[in-house]
Amino acid sequence: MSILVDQNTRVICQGLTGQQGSFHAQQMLAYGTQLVGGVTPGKGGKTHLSLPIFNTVQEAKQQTQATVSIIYVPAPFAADAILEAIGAGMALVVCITEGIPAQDMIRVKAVLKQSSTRLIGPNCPGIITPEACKIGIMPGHIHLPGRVGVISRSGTLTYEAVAQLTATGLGQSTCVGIGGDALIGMDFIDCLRLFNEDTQTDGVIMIGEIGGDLEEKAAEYIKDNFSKPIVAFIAGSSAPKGKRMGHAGAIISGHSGTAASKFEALEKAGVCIEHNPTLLGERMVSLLKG
Amino acid sequence: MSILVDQNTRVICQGLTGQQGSFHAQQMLAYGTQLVGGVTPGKGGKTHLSLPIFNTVQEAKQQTQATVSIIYVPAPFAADAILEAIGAGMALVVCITEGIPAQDMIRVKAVLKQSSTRLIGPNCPGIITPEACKIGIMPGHIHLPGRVGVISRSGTLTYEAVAQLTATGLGQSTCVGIGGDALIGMDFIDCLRLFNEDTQTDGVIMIGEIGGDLEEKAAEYIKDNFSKPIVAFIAGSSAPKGKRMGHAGAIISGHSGTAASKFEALEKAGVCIEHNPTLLGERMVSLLKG
Amino acid sequence: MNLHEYQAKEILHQHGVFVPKGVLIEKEEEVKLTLEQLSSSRVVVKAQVHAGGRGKAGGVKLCEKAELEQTVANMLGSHLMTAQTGHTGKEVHKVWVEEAVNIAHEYYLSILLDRSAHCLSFMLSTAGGMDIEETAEHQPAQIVTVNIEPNAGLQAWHMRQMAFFLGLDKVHHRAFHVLIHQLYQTFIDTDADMLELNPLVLTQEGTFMALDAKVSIDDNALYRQKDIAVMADLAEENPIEVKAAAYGLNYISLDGDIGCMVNGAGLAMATMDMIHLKGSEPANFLDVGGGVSEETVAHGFRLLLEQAHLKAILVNIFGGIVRCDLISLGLIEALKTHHLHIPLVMRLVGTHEEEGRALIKQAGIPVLWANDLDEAASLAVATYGEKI
Amino acid sequence: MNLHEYQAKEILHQHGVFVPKGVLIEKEEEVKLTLEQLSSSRVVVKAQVHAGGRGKAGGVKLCEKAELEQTVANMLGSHLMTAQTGHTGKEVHKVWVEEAVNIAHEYYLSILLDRSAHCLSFMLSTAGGMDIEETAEHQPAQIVTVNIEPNAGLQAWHMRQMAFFLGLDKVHHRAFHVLIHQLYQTFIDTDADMLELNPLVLTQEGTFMALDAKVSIDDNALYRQKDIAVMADLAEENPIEVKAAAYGLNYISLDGDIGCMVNGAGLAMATMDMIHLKGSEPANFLDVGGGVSEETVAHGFRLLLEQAHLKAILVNIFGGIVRCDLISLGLIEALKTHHLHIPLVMRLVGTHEEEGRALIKQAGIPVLWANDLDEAASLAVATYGEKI
Repeated sequence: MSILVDQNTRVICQGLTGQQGSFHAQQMLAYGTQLVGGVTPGKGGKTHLSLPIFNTVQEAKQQTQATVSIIYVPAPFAADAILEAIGAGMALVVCITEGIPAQDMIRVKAVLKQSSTRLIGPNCPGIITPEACKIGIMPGHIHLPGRVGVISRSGTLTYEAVAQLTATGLGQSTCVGIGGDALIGMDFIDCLRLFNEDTQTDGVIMIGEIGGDLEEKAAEYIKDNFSKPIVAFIAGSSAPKGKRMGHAGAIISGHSGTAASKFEALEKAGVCIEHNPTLLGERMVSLLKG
Repeated sequence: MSILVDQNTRVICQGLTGQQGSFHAQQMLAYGTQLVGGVTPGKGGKTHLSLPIFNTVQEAKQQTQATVSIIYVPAPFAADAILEAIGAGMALVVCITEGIPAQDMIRVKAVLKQSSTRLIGPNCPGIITPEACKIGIMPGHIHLPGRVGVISRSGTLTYEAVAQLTATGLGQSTCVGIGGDALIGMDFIDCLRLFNEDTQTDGVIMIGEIGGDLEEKAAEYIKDNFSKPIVAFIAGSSAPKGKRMGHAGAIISGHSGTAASKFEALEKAGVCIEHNPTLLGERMVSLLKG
Repeated sequence: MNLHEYQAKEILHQHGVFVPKGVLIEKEEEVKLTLEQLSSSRVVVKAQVHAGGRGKAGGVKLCEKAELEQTVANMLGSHLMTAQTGHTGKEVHKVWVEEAVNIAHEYYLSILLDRSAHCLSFMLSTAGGMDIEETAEHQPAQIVTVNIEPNAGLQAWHMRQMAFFLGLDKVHHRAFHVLIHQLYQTFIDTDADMLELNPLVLTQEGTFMALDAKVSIDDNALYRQKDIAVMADLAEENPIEVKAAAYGLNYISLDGDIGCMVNGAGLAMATMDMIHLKGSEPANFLDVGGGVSEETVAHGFRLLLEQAHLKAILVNIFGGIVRCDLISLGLIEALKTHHLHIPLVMRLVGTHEEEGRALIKQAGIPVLWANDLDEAASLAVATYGEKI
Repeated sequence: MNLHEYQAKEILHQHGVFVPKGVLIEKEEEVKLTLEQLSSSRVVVKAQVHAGGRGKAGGVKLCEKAELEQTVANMLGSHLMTAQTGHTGKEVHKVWVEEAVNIAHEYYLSILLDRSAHCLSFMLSTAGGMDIEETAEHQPAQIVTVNIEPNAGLQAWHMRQMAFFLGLDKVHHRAFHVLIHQLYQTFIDTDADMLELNPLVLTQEGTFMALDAKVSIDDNALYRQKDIAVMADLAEENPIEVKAAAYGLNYISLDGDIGCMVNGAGLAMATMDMIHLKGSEPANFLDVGGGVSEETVAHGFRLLLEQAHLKAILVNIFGGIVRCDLISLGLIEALKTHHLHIPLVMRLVGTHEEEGRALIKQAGIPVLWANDLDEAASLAVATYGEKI
């Protein structure tokens, strides 16, 4: 068990023939992911990395029975690519692309809400179930199959947590990078719901950052609904107001979106908060022992 | 019990101060409906028919605790009025107005789907739970509290069925006129779901008409999910193709939307179909006896 | 509201869509001028009537310029008989003459309001020029439908979906995207409820062109489409329906000979159905509506009484907002100027029912009274054709 | 990307929004010409700097025309110190001089991207000219927010909601609706992520006018907002940040004195947080990104080494896509032209970690190695200020 993806998940890649797409597709194939086709408008009928290329997602889905699409399409065209994947009825769409305009994402969210598709990202490292399925750009080798879920708005900081879980031997059930933009698909709550029901997940590491209120909302949800131990870190305690810290979504606006308010909300919800990001693995070990 | 509305339902009226609004509001008040306020932009603070008038639905809702709004606003402004009621979070909106442009209703439906509001109509007579709550333009005196639900796309034809149910003594639990337009809020299925769970409803009379596929979809639903007897009539068996029969939605396009196909689908779903609209009450009597 | 081909093409042209250059001709004398305006050697002459199947019925002719005068002369004033016009056919008052184009490919394209998905929907087919219902029945794989979610509107992927389905060469994708955008915008801007290009062609020169165009506009939106509303061609409509509409009556002519007057569209259809069920056929659909006046009712009765072929009249009123006495007063008013020569069956129940009946009895009108719709229909069919 | 007031007003004006007539002055000599162009007797002189709280800091002056020359002379070249500028303040390079208007009412209006509701959101307040955060804290009832669902866009009822909340007289509703439409369209058309009029005023003559205007544009959308992208005023930005951006580095200056170089925004913030946790403060946020080159890394190191006030440098790399050896090569490259005079702590793990360490050892660079972020931060704080 795991959430969202496992060794049987069939994946297509929108933008497979691009430079980024090619590089990461090779990594995914090397990891054992069932990448079964690509979509590049105008290159339908050709093959790339020995995979069939299709003109449209609908066609790719019909021909390959894939349920997941990963998107490496440049920002100006990425929202359209997501909408196409939703229109084709993909169950899960993972969008790696950074820099999608916010107004494009407003449209995507409006369509997404009326569909049954799930979106991870954009501006995220993707999702991985160790040794089963890697859909994204994370370094596969640092992962270890195990029993802790990871949800994170940040890429490299996730790897930090993953490495700690691997070092302690706990390993990971599934790791989801939900992305650093202001408008994203699945949020903490969506992932927590799935981890709550996943029998292979014993606890969750949650990595938030400044900006928005996803962590505060997650805290509300956790209080009444989540039954497993959580260790949480929020990046940006030392970040100044009104400055965008790398991620489009990482900005404190006025008084809202501070790390302090997020830590506080999570602590009140019974979450084990940790201000030192090097101790996340250890904290999880002691929580699971206790 | 009944569906959607009962003697405790608090109602406001958008367009109360207009001619139509005034006339029907008086009828509703005379019937005993708890009409508690009106909305007419610019007349906030005044009273009309001894009811307080508000500038916005939000204000009216806050001040009166109404959960239902009935709309008698001219067609060019009606879609906006519906959207305002949805925006204010009304639980139920009943729109009487005829002649709303289809593209306006496409917008309304898009917003409606992402809200928790229910819409009845437009271009409908409204909803009534006899001797408890009348929200609409139907003649109240022909109704009798009872145990048969009525769902209809047509106004006067509903009254026909209601009069038969009253004459036979069965009476009505709740009657819903879902409207004659091509794009409407609640459809047959939405109402059937509620009647299925309503302990006061023993059977349902369903009145469809040519155009669209609401009846065919309802048949699909009924087959697997509906457990009470239904008598169904479809108006327009003798209507020619390609002509709009009064209602914006009553048109046979090409081969689809004929009365024959609707009768057939319903019959296959186990519904008691009746080609003579004067026999609906009698058929229900024998079904409920059997 | 239906538009003529030439009107639809004018609107499309305003939105940037390519259409063949053409001229409207209403009189034979205008042909000479036309010849100067069109530069192709061959031209197409197309009857401007509101009826499908025009091509098969001889309403579209390709000819050399030299033959134009004769072709126009033959078509103007002729009666076109198509599956939709009935036996009498439709008289051709206007023809549209346009330059013939060099066709490389023909496609079918339409935009509809999808009632079921609550959105606009494109339908395309590689079988251009064919009846789409036939294609749907016999070659469904040649058709694609693409729904445009209102939340996001038309997107690039929708257009790719269509372009790849049609198998367009990559060099034509950009022009195709532009076309689709223009058609979508035309549909939205005009409050259309149907837009059909059959065929849409790709010319040998590489241009997408609307070779035929059918557009109909949402009647409910005409109040905000004033430029289009004035394009209504009343000469194309049924004259009784035009007259009824002017009185505010919702009237539709049918093939039978029992006239009907009813309140409510559903009840009006049910009344027609009952006449049919009893073995006869209704002459019309007539919904007097809720806000009707005595004068309007009188107009309705006069419309029925003026139709010599009617064999009986059935009035079916379930008075709610409509008062029965008002219907009676309308009838009495109408009979001041018109003679009642056929059986008149009335079913009059609901608000002010007693007053309504009393007024008619007082006036001595020989009405056949019925208690319900079933009885009313039976009576009308039974007395059908009797002179009174 | 932030716009100056005068730029924002120009964009608003293009969208039909009324703004006071004004002139931009960059040199004192230009004042004379200005006097001819403005017809009011009194004018307002406003410093064009990217900093809030300008009014309190003396950056907005109302004066008679006769005093304009002196007022401009005083402001140009002065340093404005607001809560947002820090101690050094911001030098005023440009002033905007505009006609004073007769204010009847002042309001606050802004449009934001609501991350939580996934839509645009209007915020209005009757407390015009006040800081909205203060109003929100002390008089929340004076604020209304209206979300615009993307599915349907701006509707009449949204505008009524706002107009009635502000208590506008009915005669001003139409003008207000027009204004709201224009602002909404401006926001959409320019890919704005914030638009604020504080105050929006109703003049005694009955016109709504944007008296102050702040607009910021979504950086991600600048590729399709070319007209606006060129308005960027680099003189207003932190020069180090401008330089870093030119190298493709994501750099933000902070108040501390431990320089940081990290891969990944989250890890970069976490690194700052750890420095803070250990009792010191970071000098910057620096995310080298995933697609970084050796040359870019070298530029990053040079940027840090050129800042004389730094007391230590912390490099924290979790190599995934970024290879550790590439970071080392960048450092070596930078040290060819720059001298390492402060402690350099490196934590280098992940892809090509061994190669990375070897390269540095080979080059004989006196790096303090750390195994994890905790140790790295401790080391940096411990060696802080040491000369090497």
